[in-house]
Amino acid sequence: MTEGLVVWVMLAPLLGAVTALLGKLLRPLQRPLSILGTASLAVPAVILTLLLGPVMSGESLRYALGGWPEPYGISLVLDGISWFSCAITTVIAAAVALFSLGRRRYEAGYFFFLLIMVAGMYGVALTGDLFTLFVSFEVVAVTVYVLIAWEETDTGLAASYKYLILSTVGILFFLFGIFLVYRDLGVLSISLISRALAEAGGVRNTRFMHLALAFLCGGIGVRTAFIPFHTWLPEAHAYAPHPISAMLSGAMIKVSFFALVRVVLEFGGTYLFELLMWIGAVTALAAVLSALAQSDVKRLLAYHSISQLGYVLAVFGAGSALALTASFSHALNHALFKSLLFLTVGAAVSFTGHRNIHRIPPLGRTMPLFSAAFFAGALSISGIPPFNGFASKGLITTGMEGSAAYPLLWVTSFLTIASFIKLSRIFLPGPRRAGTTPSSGNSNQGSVPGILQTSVVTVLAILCLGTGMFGGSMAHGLYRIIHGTAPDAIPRLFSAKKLLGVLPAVLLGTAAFVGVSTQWGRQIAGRIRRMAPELRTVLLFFFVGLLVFAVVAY
Amino acid sequence: MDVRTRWAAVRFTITFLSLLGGWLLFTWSLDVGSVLAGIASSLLVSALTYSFFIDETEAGRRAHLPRVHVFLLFVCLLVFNMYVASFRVLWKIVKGDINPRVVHFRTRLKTDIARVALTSSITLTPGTITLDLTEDHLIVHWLDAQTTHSRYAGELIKGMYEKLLKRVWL
Amino acid sequence: MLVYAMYFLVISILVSMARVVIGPTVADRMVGLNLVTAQTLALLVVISVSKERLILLDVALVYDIFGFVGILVMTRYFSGRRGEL
Amino acid sequence: MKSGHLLTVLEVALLLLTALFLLQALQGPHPESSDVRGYLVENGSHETGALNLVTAIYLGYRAFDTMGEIVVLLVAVTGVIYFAASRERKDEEDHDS
Amino acid sequence: MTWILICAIFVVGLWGITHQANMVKKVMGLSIANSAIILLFVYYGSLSGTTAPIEGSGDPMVDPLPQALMLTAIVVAVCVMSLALVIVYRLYQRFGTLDIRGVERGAWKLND
Amino acid sequence: MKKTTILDLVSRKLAPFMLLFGLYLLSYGHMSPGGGFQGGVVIASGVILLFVAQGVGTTASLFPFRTLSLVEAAAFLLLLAAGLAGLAAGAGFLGNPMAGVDVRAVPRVSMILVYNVLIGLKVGAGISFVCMYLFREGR
Amino acid sequence: MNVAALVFLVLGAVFNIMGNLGVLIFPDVYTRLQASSTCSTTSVLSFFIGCMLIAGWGPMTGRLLVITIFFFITNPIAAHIIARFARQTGIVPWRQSFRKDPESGEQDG
Amino acid sequence: MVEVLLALMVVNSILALQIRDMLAAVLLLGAFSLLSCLVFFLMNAPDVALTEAAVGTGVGTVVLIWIVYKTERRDEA
Repeated sequence: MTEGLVVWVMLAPLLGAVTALLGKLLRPLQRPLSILGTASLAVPAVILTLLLGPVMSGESLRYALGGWPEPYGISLVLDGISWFSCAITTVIAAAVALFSLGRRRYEAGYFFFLLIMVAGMYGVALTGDLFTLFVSFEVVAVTVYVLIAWEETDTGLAASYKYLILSTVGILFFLFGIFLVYRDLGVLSISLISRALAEAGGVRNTRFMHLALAFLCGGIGVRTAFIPFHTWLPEAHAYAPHPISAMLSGAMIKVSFFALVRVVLEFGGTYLFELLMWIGAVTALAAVLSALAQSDVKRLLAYHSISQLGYVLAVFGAGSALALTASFSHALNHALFKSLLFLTVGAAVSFTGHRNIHRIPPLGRTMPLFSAAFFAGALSISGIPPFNGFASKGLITTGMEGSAAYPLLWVTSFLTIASFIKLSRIFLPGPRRAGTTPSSGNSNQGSVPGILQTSVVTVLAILCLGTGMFGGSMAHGLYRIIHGTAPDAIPRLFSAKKLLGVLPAVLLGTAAFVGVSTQWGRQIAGRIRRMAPELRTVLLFFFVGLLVFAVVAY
Repeated sequence: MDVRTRWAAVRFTITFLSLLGGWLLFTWSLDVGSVLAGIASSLLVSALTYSFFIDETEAGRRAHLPRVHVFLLFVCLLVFNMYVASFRVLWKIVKGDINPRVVHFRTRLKTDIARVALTSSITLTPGTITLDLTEDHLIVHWLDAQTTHSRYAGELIKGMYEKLLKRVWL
Repeated sequence: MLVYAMYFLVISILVSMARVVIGPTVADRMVGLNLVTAQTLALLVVISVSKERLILLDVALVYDIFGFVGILVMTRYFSGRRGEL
Repeated sequence: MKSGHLLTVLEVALLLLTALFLLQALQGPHPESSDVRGYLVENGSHETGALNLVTAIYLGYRAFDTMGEIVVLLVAVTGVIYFAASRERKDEEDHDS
Repeated sequence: MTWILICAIFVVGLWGITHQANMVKKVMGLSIANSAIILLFVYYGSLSGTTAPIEGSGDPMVDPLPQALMLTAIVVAVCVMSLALVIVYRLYQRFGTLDIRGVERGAWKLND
Repeated sequence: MKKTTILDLVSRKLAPFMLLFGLYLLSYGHMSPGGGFQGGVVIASGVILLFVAQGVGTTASLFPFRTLSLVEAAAFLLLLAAGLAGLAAGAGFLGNPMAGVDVRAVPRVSMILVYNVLIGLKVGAGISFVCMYLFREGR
Repeated sequence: MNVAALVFLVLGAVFNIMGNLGVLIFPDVYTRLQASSTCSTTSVLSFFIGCMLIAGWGPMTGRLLVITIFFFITNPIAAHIIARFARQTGIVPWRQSFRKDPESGEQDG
Repeated sequence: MVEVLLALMVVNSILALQIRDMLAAVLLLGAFSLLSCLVFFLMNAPDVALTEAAVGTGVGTVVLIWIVYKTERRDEA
């Protein structure tokens, strides 16, 4: 019976989406129907809560769609990883949907796309079949193309086009990988592939499976946006509507990352761990450097998304069971605080109508709750106790103990602090501003966030704080969800040594901020800022990354 | 039941019957399921499209229902002419002497369908192609023009077709 | 017998694609495409008959329909614009 | 335009390298039979009732993929209409305000 | 030989995506590369039989599974293509050009 | 806006047969090549032929935009409902509710037939909607 | 029956070759269209008839008949449409000698 | 036989991407699609051939024609 519930996780948002579509067709019922559609997100939440028990005891629930058994039909699989990724999706999607409901500008069509996207992400998380993974990726992607360009700004459309080309090329290589898998193993179900590979003696003993794995990784890599596949992300995340930015940063790249984890683990691609670790570390550092140079607030946040994903990837590359927990925990925390940051900063942007960090006046007195929430997010991402960034960064430190890539991450952490000192300028207390200031012709300017939006942001801030305070037990629970057993030892979170370790990072961060503020620092920042790559270069990056993945196996 | 309704019913019936005929010809089976599916789909399609399958303003039975025996004769003549003309064109291709001209002339046919049949058959047969048809005015590209005089050219090109078509469709 | 017809038609498609490739104007390419469509139709029919599978003939009909509709749409929306090639 | 040439050279080199990898993968062995295929050919039409095995898989065994595809189509249609219609929408808004 | 040709089509498509500056041409490149992938699957499937996968003749049938997969892939590809073209149309309306370089120059004017 | 007599007449006579052929493809999808999607596209091609020859206005009076989009959404809902019917019959989502019954009156293939018809309706409505909408200001 | 089918197939092949040749060597669009529309229609028709003769009386004939009819309707129409397109885009018909001919003076539609 | 058609497709695709006239490019892409449909048919995949004919030559061409109609016919790049 419990297996039967799994399919409803996907089905509920799909039905909700159709409800919203009907709302689009029947004009007068638009508002209630879109609320009804959004309410369908409660179903997956309830189901996931119900299924937490079996997942924690290490079961993996398999649901054969249409009653066809595995090698012939498609199965939905709910194990620890997919439960976790579904949970992240649900939380972020609910927050984003409520936030969007609070703004009258989004009509029913928007909710249709949003809910289909959520359904597609559940599909990516749940499916146990490579080709269904492809289809789910495409469902997500098609909605994302529309949603990025939803407000039809010049930049939004261009970003959408860029993402479309890049991710379609990625998915072509993904299909090629599927072809190789099907040719050599004759099955498409991921668990059976894993079994067949184990019989053959691992990926490296087959002639082509490592190539297939490289292509699959390249395809998913575009969605996950680590270097060198990251180039679409800054534009797409920066110029999408604000709730969509939160959704993309918070949930979508995470879900793709979990798909990557699943593929790599099931293929037994342990030889990729070192590469992934280094890629992650380099990603974290390079992205945070670019972020420090940005003056557009949302671009800055977008680069931070890449950087934090670098953390997640690097610690996943460390390979131990604890490292996996650390990686997942950081993914969760990042989802929470990054969507919080995007929502608050997005509210500031739509309030003032400016995107430049130096043009936005200090809003601390105008939007007190929002600025409090923003500071919660900023402290989280900087890794200041007791917020959740501290908790997961502590886990990461433990997970990557003794690895050569760790110094890069450490440098990243204080650069993160520096860039957030730079960003917090916009939420410092300043003169109070009136609710509507029609200065330039921008129509979406001066909208004061409503009660629903404020409460969403508050709840997210409280979640950031809560997951930080109870970081130890969170990590414990996560370990059980992922591995199905209780951990041997989770290191203590709030030890004096770690607490003291924050101090030099803060100091160095402040120093870095001061350094960036100097004339010389600004020049360099300007130079980095102008390095926005063209589409052609972006595609070359993609091929380089693909070839790196392919070559590493030899 | 006024005239329009009756005419609509007639049109519907004609559409339905021709669609059903097409279906039967295509599936070539008289299974109950197949025929039922055919009837259902023909009903659906004809309900949707009968209003323009036969135009409302086009009156007269003879405008739509061909005389079958004359029509068959026409088709036979057309096919025969096609082969003959193709040999002629073939010969011209081999020899390479062509004298293309554009000629204009008029047709005496009254109904649209007959005119379209005429242009189609002109296109199909000898080295002639219809460039345009407006009302009864035809513009034809002639591969090996023997004359440029409108009437003679028209007679040469139209040949037997017009007379036969006149008997088929008016 | 039909096998030879098949080979013949493939070669003939190859030859008539030359017009599509070299055609100086778009209309020339369309002539070539029309010819290719007709010959491909014949090829599909010949293959279906030689395999004696009735069901394969559906493909031929769909092929015909879409060749026609494609050319129709192409010509329809560009016929008024003169001076652009 | 110097960098443009350099980019083109790089492009061609990378593409050729990728092509090499693809070719290398494609020259591999071609396994003769697999269990899944055998099962599908054997039982497919009997289990789903469809004589056309492609349909049997497309709408029987793998109907879920098909549903995903239909969702993609729905999204694409709605998105195309959304973008194609937006000029009218803008005009309406202008009239309203 | 067939593999090489299919691979060549794929690479031509990729080359079109990377090298062409025209946005519509890029989308055409996507379509071509996608066709190559479909050819790949179908060709592999066709190696294992001599007759279409429809019951009714005794010969060994080709592998039906890749064909079923490719039906989905074709539809997805055309959906992506039409969406891409509509976005191109909007971009053209905004920037008055189909050249990706012009569009990017216009779009990524960083507002500082 | 010049009407060509030839095109006008041929589209009138040919389009119904194309629609019929589309219906044939989608109702015979289980035993011959074709199926819902292909049948739907053929139906859409009939509509395309109509509006190319007759102008979008005439065609839209026959297939109104609103009806088409409603048909599309409704067909999708019905498809989900058909999937849920399988769930209700205990065969799983998108399963065949007739699998366990296996009576002679209701052949096993009927579920695929239902899917095909629904998909065909959805695709036909959707694609003709899109094409008509794109060319709505056309010549 | 087989001999008749063979005759038709050979006939089709001959027409086909000539049609191709015509399309390749003729000087302008209209003349190429002549070769394409007449010869290829005839050749494809011959192929169809040959196939019908081989297939014999049965369901295949019906379907082949439908295809033939459809082809017969669409191919001349397609040729006509192309010719009209060529004319409206302003392609002047090729002439062997450049005598002024009053009948073909106008090219506009 | 298939090889010949595939080689033709390669030529076609290169030309479709290289040619300056966008309408001709669309036409060549249509021809590419028709040829690939034929190839699928030769590979005993009538279903895929049907879909490719319907999608590549039908819907794809229509949408591409629309974009060329709405934008520019000449590729200046």
